[in-house]
Amino acid sequence: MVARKNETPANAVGRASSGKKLLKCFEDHRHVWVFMELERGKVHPVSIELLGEGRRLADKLGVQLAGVILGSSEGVGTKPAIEEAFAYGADIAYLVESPLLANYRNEPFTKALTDLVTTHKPEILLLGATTLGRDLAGAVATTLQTGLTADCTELDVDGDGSLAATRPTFGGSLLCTIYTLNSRPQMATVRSRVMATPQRADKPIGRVIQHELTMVEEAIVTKVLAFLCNDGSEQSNLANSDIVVGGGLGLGAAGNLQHLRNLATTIGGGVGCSRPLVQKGWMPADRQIGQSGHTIRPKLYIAAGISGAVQHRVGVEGADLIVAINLDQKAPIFDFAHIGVVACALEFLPALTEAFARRMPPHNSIKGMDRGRLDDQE
Amino acid sequence: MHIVVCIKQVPDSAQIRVHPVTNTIMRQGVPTIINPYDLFALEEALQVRNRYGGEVTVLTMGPPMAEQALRKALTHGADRAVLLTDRHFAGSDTLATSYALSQAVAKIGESYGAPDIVFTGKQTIDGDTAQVGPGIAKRLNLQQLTYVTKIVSIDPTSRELMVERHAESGTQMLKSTLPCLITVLEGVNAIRRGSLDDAFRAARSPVLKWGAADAGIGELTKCGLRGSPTVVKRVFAPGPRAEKAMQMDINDKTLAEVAADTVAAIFAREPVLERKLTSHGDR
Amino acid sequence: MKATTIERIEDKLYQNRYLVDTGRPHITVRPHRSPSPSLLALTQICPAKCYEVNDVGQVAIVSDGCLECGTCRVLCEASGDIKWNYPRGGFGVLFKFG
Amino acid sequence: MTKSKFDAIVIGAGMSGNAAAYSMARRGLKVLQLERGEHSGSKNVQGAILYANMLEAIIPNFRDDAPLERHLVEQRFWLMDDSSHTGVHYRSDDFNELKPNRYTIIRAQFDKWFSSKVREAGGTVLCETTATKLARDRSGSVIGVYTDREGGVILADVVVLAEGVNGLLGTRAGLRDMPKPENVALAVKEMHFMPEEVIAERFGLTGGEGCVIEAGGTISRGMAGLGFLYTNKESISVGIGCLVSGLAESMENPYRLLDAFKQHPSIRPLLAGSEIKEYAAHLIPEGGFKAIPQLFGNGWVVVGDAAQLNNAVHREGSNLAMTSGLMAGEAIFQIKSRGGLMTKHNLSLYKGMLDKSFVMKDLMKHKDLPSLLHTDSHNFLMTYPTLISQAAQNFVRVDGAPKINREKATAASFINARSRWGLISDAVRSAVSWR
Repeated sequence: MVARKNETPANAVGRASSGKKLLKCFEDHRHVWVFMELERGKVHPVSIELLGEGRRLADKLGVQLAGVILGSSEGVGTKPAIEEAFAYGADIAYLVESPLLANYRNEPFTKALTDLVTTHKPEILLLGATTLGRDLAGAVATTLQTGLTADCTELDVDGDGSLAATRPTFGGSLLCTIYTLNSRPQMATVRSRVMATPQRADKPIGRVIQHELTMVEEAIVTKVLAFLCNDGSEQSNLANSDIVVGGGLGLGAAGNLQHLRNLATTIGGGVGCSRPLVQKGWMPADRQIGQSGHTIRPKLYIAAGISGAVQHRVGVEGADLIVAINLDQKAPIFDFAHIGVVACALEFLPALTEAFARRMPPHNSIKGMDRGRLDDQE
Repeated sequence: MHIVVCIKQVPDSAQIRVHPVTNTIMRQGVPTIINPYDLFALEEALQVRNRYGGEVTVLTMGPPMAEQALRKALTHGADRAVLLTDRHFAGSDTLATSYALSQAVAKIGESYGAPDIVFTGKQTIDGDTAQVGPGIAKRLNLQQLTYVTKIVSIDPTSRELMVERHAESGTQMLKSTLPCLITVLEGVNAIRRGSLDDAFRAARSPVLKWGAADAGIGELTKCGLRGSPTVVKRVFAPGPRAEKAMQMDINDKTLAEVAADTVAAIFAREPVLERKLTSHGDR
Repeated sequence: MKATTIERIEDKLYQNRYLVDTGRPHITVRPHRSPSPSLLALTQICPAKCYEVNDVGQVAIVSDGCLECGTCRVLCEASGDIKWNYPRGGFGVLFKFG
Repeated sequence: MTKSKFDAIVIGAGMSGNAAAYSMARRGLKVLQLERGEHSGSKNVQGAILYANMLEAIIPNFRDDAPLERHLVEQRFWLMDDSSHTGVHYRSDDFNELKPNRYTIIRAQFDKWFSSKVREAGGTVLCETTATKLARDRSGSVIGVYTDREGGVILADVVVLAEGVNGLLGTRAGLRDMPKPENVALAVKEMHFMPEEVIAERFGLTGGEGCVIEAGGTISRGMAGLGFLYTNKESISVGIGCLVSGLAESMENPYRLLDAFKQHPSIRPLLAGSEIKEYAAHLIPEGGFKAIPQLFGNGWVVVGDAAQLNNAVHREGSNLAMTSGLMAGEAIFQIKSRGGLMTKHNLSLYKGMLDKSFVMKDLMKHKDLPSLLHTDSHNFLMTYPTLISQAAQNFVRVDGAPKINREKATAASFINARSRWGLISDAVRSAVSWR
């Protein structure tokens, strides 16, 4: 699958280059579907992002965008999800309601989704690359004998209307564009926070097509005994914090890490460091960010006094926004940071903490958000 | 208990380098390893075997050199290894791969006893993503239990088992029955080092090499390129981040002013973050 | 002709392949008040720069980039300054070319 | 599955270990080989040159399938000062022979091939297994080995210690001393990748031809040291080594020495535009004949670098390692086939073979050179290189000054630097230790 001659990028392989026409039986597959994932009745943010992306693809293809909702009527029910579907751009909604769909299980969800797809024949089906989405997509794609590309970072449609799905490969060091040639629907999953969140517009609920789930509980082998919801506390380790503040040798001494922690506490971020700090014993090894430490994908990463060796870079490149503070403007970190401040990290951190505090409401309780664990104060 | 573990030999992606000038993939000297996620699956399988007795068979589909990965799996403690290798499988995507593997698992079942559990890793690091496990489960109609963090208990007589499964915002406790397919979440265990006996068995016992026919794979149209609905059209290196860091203007400004500008720049780029930090109380 | 810039040691080590045996460093430095001359020499001549003087003036090691050459053993094992062992089988540096 | 007893256990899968294991397995002995790396080669580092006729003695048709990079047709010896090199180049079309004499190889790939031959010959090879301790009976004879895997001791009639220059097992068991700082050199090396045609063009090579540069002089800052550059098929191995005692004294960073060597005006153009894919370091035995330890004992023999069998002056190591491994294997086979026990007395056969071979003869010949270089390295590697390169420049540069004055100036520079007496004594001492 990868470059044959190890010097040139792989070009088209097999049928793709011959550009064969779509099989007859797939020509009637039309419209773009987005699977709306429900988490205790609330729509998962990734489904909203996919509606935005789905709308763009549908407009380019000149077809409709549909939201697919599978759930049970108990509790909050499916109504809020249907409203969200139309509010974020869906033209139509497909609904399957049944008590069997209360908690996610592979068998009933796969049956419900495959029945909908075989009846209404979409050309593109998008799901969130959550644990639920990937579990479901794999089973549905196999049942339908169709192509599935997971963890896409970019979606587009070509001139001939086929879906061009681009995703990372080989651990993210490379990207590849994958096509589903002659099978439909073209399935793809996307991780949350990869696509932009669309604007919400309060629109009346449009056309909803409801389907029955032809399945009885006794036929389903796997039962859900319990569900332990984690209250976000488990979120606080470095790997999946939304905000991370990293310290480097530029801070000068172990004592100065206090400034780092003050900033982290103020904005609810995890505290990490580069390898030299672990080497000098200023911080424990489980705080190390980089190749032999944590790989982080936060929304915001503030690097204070870190020069940015390549091992550190591979650990933070997944961050949405990297702010680097370093006295040496030639420091390598400025090659991959988005925002650079050429200043002494030791002096700038207190000022930055103060600037954030001024923009935040006074004694704002940030308990609710996922934040660095308080016991980081070692 | 007969347990089958599907593993894959993949290039060590940490060693893949993109030539800075020509942007091509430099494959020289890139060693191959067992897909790291599969080692968690293998360890879980070995623990189940040690607790409930039985045998662990390791299966991989790949080129002849994939035998090295099987030898390593045997050294970790697996009892038997099968290498599925055939020209017809070249270019298989996840659908064609799960077809071939499920046929081979069935064939292993015929010769060594139907498997009670098929383990796979959560995903591979070189390309496929969490689809081969579900594909095998669907084709052999095994119960599909993915992202499993703990096998709580197995009752061989009633053939019931209890597992904990990682879900988006919590952990599901599931009760299901054998036979089933389990994919294991990374980090739940640590692969063991085999004993001397394991190492000797790995060095001496033969690795079974099966082509399509030996594995009872009749429909070759379902294999390789022909059996693959998805195909890779282009592989390329992500373009280096175009612009260098946007340097905040620091000349003749106080630290406080520069800090305020920085916060403003951060919020300008990350509105969601701004809403989260500046909103009152828990939104 | 562009002079190839002198890379930093981290960039050199980044090219290598390691399997770090986390939690089981194969070299340890005996605690000491002030480092002996040969211990201090290690901070300069270790080819992977694993040895550094920490801020309380002691020589400390982080052995995850170690190339297992044995130079520090030749200089410092006899005096008991360090304890040197091979990593467990399969761990440590894994040369792709050697 | 109890572990049965082996005829021999070989510790380590480098050149000497593979040669010993192969030669015994091929003779039908029950051989176990333990390698701590992921594969044979994962832990081995060498320049690396393969000496064909020693390997032919072990695997005659190795050229059929061994991974070889280039066969060497040109050898360049350079004496370098900071801005120039004075060199002697020997290149001959004779080396384009049916069975070339020397090749460059890449050890990780070559050792993996050699190890596959050991397996084919019937040897059992366990990788990712570190031998931790020798097992000995009451009388102190070696009867087996403990490893870092569960499962206790593995017994064997004889243990072949092919564990490399550090040789933890042998030194910890008191069979020999640990290498001294002045008897080992630390070499650091990088692999630079570039297209095959670029290498061919830069060194004037066609087809599989290869070239080697070995250089001494100010590049090692007065320490006894050597820089090297070997051409492989699609890569260049470049490195520099200095005595550990010299490094410890001068506190020079090995990687800075390497970077300075790579930046040297004579070397930089050869590496321009390359992609570095690995940085390695390794110790090389430099003690020569005088550093050779006890080579055999009850139940054990030591081969290769672990036995300090390295002819540093000729930069030859892998040939001595291979030959010592082969001879250990042959000796053990001969003792076994006449039903003898692996006693110290019987195993002296191995040393007898070594003494009669080039291995001991070469090392005896240069036994004084290491000490000469250690004590006088500054003089030989700093003063003389600068004098010689200045003399060469005077000889080459044309600026109208009469030739006679030039020659007088050059002679004067040598005499001022070393005095008449110094020059004579340097010459005599070098000749004596070379003969």
